[in-house]
Amino acid sequence: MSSEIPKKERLDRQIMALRVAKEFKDGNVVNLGIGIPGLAANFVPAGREVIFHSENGVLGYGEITLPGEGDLDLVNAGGQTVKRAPGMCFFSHDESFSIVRGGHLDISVMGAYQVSEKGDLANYMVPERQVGTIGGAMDLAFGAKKLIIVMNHTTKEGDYRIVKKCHYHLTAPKCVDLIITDIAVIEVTKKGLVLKEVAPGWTPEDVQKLTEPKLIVAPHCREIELM
Amino acid sequence: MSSEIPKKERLDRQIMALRVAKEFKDGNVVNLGIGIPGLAANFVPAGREVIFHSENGVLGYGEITLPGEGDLDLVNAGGQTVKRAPGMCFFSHDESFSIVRGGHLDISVMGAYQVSEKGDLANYMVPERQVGTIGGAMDLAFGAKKLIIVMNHTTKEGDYRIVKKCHYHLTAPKCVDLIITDIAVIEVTKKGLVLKEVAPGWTPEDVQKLTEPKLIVAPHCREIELM
Amino acid sequence: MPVNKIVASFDEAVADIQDGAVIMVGGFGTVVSMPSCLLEALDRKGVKNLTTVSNSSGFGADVWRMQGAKFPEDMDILVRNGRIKKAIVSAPVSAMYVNNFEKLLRAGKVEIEMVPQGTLAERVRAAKAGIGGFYVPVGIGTVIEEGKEKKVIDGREYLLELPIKADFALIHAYKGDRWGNLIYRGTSRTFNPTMAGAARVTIAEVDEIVELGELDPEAIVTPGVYVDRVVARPRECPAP
Amino acid sequence: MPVNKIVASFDEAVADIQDGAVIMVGGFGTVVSMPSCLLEALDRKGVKNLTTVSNSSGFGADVWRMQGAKFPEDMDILVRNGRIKKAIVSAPVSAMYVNNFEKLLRAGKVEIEMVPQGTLAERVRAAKAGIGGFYVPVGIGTVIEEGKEKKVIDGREYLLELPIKADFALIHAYKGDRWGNLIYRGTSRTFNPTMAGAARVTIAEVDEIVELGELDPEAIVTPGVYVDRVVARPRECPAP
Repeated sequence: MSSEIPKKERLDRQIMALRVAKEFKDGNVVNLGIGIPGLAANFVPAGREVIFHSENGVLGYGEITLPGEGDLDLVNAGGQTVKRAPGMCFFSHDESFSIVRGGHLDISVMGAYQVSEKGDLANYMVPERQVGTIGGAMDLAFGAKKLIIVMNHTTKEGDYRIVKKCHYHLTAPKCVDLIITDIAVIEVTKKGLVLKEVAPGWTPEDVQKLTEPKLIVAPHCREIELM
Repeated sequence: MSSEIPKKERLDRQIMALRVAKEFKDGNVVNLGIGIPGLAANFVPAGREVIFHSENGVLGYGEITLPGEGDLDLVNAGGQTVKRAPGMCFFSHDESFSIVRGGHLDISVMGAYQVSEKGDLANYMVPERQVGTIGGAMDLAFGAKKLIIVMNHTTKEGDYRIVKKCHYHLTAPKCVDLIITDIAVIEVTKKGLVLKEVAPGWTPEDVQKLTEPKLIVAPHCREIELM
Repeated sequence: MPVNKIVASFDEAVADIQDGAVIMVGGFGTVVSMPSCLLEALDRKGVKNLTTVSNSSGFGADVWRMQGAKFPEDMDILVRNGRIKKAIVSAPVSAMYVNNFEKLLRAGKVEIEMVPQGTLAERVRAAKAGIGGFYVPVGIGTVIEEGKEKKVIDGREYLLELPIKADFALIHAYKGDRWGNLIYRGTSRTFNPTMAGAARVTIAEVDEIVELGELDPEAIVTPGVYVDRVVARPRECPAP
Repeated sequence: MPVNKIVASFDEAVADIQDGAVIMVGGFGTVVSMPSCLLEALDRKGVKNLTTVSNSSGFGADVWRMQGAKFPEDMDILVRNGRIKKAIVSAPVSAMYVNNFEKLLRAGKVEIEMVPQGTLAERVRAAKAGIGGFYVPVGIGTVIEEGKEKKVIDGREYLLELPIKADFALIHAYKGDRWGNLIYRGTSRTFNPTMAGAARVTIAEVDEIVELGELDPEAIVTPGVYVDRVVARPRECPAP
């Protein structure tokens, strides 16, 4: 439990998704998990062409439609209907995970319950329910070239989510590359967790208070760029 | 070397292919090797619907075209152009061998240099050249539900091809179910080789002279039915 | 005789599925990707002690009816009627709400083998393709590795995963012909072509049966060789 | 910037293939299924000591020219010009006549690893799909089992086969777009989609480049994610 929680304003879901989308480079093939990751599709920087993969067998789909307006045979892995787009294609589940496991995804973005300082990920077992759903998370965590976790920095109760050692069931060990939270952007490196950006109004010291392992503050640590 | 070779007339390639085709049941999925096996496609008994598979990625193709008249993008594994036919479909090489290895072929027909009394098959290493081509033969020999070998009963020099033990490199052990030759039809059983049919004018004794292992003459051994 | 894999009714299509059978069920999460009418028929038949192989464990017909689904049954029909002894599944529960499967699980009334989704797809494919087993890195360092053989290949650690063999595969496709050739529609492809041919008997529920030759040979996804029976959904809504 | 995998020339497409590279070459037996122009460009570049992965070792351009092939080069162009150190191949020689590969083989001028065709396809796919190795029955009791690990699974004996990892895959498709989505034509599909994505860099030679969105999403065989470069064959015959 982190003592003395700063009462500063945190980024909302939309802004976190926007920050995630800044990681997408031209031509990247990206898989977006359910929740905040999914919102990132709406914030691809202007002029960049990003190709979205969904594990239910589609590459290159368009925007999420308004509820009730889409084709039910054209959904992302979260079951939201998406738009047809030029270049899109469909494939079977084994092919979809040949893409995932085979290292053909540039970026996978998902949520988490906990991330350790070594980049271990715990995100499938709902802690309070002692049941969980692995789904595609393990394959994605093992297979993607770059794994970005987007989550609130702490639990509702103020507990650490960035921890020395995960105490929930692991999805995969040493797999996380970048953590984007509602107060910080942290890179997982061999030397440890490197704090690269902080939310407006937050200091590296504030972020450290809400983070169990010791953070290395990057020489050029700066405020999260949101535009 | 078999002594005292009977000088009776043997079946020609067309007739052997016709006899092979009698094995095809309604709805069978059949892979035909290069040579005599390929000819069997022309002799499917009237009224039977047989679906031909070729390992280069096609199911349900039609007849072999006249040379020079076909579409070069529609060939069987021997490179002969074949006709389009309703129900035909194309697939990749990995899918093609998922069909083969996975046991989805009812019948595979191929040639051989030697077959042993246990059903061992030797058909890829050209004996006199000491080089060979495995191609799809091993996968087919291991994967097909029923493997039919069609070949001349003896070599040009009169040597046995149905032998106690193959001395050429094996394609697969214990894989042959039925041997159709220019003088006989022989089933490979756990008890040994069972002579079921003989060519017109041939006796079981004649066939035995040209066969190294001891043949079990079937109670109802009869002349090969050709119509 | 012309090959004819078309059967007249869903009840006939599942008539030989017995108690204790291992059943693959295609589709992903949304009901439109699933063989709803086959699931209904199987439930009607009253089989017990099934082992099921599927991506998810169902949301229940009510959820899908609210969304206007014409054929609303998913895996939940087998779950809520107590037909499942063991589920081999990737996404058994929902983060959003407690489904019937979770209730059975908590009550100790169903066994579960949870499998990472890609490994599930590959294990199903292995059964179809005659692969005796295969090595994947997925699951190393997690609960998935428990009881499995590990092997270092080319400097990386892998787990041995085995094929999942089943008696029946129930799948859903868009169109099919009398040879069993199938095409799908959009993202409703998912596990359906993966499971086609992976069981001893594959039964395809299709929206429409077409004449042999109508499907484009370049666009057929499932070659008929993998399919044993084809049964068409009714054109009109069944009575509720 | 829009994704654009289209490169202007065959020479540019193969410019970074170095001596000693491991090269997959798609197609089967007939030249129309093969990336002829890429093979020509690779030969022009003068690379040496290649390890090649292909179904066959070629018949030679003369054979195909007689049949009227517009783009007649097959694997033989690399064989006859001594560019191959080792061939991983399923059908290296012909029962009908002695090809150039057989001559090199007899002269001890090339190494060979002969692989059953289905195992070759599966080993290539394994590289693409991140599979560390897999077990097949094919080859048990034959020379293929030499030096390989055996394992009994579920009462049957299997051989461990490993993925074939390559630097480049040269493939041929019918049509492609700027994302690298590909379709094929008839039986010229074969090893081409199997190899797409199995190497570090996949280069597709296509008959025609089409606008993004022109290919039917239901009929795309190779998703663009597997393809790095697309180069179109000239519409007119090249000068002989």
